[in-house]
Amino acid sequence: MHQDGISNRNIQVSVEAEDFDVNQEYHWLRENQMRDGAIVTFVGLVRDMNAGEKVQKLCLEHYPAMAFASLQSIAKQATERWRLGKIRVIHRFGELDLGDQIVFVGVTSMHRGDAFAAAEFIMDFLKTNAPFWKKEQTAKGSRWVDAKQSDQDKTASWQK
Amino acid sequence: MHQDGISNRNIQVSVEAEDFDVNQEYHWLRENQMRDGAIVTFVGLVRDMNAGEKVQKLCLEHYPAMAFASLQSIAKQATERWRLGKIRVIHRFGELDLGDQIVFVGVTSMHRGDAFAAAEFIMDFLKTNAPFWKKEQTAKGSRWVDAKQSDQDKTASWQK
Amino acid sequence: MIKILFFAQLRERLGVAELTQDTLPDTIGALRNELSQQSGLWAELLQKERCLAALNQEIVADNAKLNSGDEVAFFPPVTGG
Amino acid sequence: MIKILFFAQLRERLGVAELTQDTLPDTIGALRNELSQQSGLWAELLQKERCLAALNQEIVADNAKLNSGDEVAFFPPVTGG
Repeated sequence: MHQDGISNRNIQVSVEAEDFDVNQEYHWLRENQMRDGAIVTFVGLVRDMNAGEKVQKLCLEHYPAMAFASLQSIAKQATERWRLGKIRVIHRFGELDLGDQIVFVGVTSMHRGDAFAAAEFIMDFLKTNAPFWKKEQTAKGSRWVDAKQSDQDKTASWQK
Repeated sequence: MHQDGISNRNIQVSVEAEDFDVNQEYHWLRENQMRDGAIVTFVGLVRDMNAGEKVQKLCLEHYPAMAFASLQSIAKQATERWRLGKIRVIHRFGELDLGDQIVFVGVTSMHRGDAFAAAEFIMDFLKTNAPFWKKEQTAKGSRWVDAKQSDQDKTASWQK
Repeated sequence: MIKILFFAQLRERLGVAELTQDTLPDTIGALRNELSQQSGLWAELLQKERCLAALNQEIVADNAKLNSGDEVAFFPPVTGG
Repeated sequence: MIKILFFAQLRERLGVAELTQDTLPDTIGALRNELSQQSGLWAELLQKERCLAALNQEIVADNAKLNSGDEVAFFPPVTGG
């Protein structure tokens, strides 16, 4: 476990309906720092197929008071495990179309292994702990997406 | 081992002196595909410190005929291990300043775990197999960067 | 007094997003049991196996103690990201 | 005839980037030994432990066979990325 002196200014979390601009986020991760040579980003998009059905639209419900705190807490946990520079997490809510951006995670570090691990850790915990729920619209009507056991397993694997 | 039908058009490799635009690369990864919900990117930058010395400039020598083939081969190996959509690899050569972008790896997949693993795999193999050599300029003069045992170990760990 | 929130399938199928109650069960588990007595539907949807609980915006186990003024939320396993 | 390329420290310290030779050693290892006989510096820099070899743009072991027209390259462990 690594206890890092990462300042709150360097952990930025947003929960918003608006779309985000990956370019702008990448520039924030890169600017005003010369120490971190590694930047890893993850973007999640609305896929056209899920559980064998063609998806037309997605509606993301969330628990506003908890969503922000939950993402912030996951980012902080990452800083306790790895030496990181900056962390950016964005999660959208509301109505989303096919191909739309849902989630952004960006991490900087001196070491690429730490940046990769931290970004994946944040995504894995977000998947099982952040209070968001997807409702898909398909030709057969709308349905709530089922949580996946594989996501639970991934989160559990970090706790070994 | 997964044998994927990824087309050559979906693996793009460049070895170039010019800087790259992360935004443009991200758009290429995202466009004309609705299947892959996960996009992972890695960017490597020139760091200000290495081996305890302040770096002023970097010169990247490469073996032109081999560099492209080597990156292409590493990308192909990734498609044999994971089901991927698109892969983009860019490596620069020549004179670079502090904070400049050196390398870009971008991968799309239906599954975030595959995208993370493939991007890290490509970086790890690039670090030990692609024919590039860094020469750093510091206040004490210029020096060739030493290869790291930790990089060898990372590549070896994928072969287990 | 405690505030109780419901999300996603729970909110839709129970037809309630939020309620407040004056009685104060000892724990999250006791509250879960109390609510489950309202009907078969409530009992089914609030089953521990398929319904997480958060206390003051943090996921907790059923033995978490309740205090007046707490915000409790019940929801299905999350599916964001 | 084979073409032999040198990169990075090897190129700088040997003072040669490229040479061609008409004789054709059996293997990369045999070529390495042959070149090492030129001087103590060559012997030192071409040591297998610190000098990789590529045959036609692919990293190979010392037992790789040479054919006329091949491009061989010697270089230190790579440090890109």
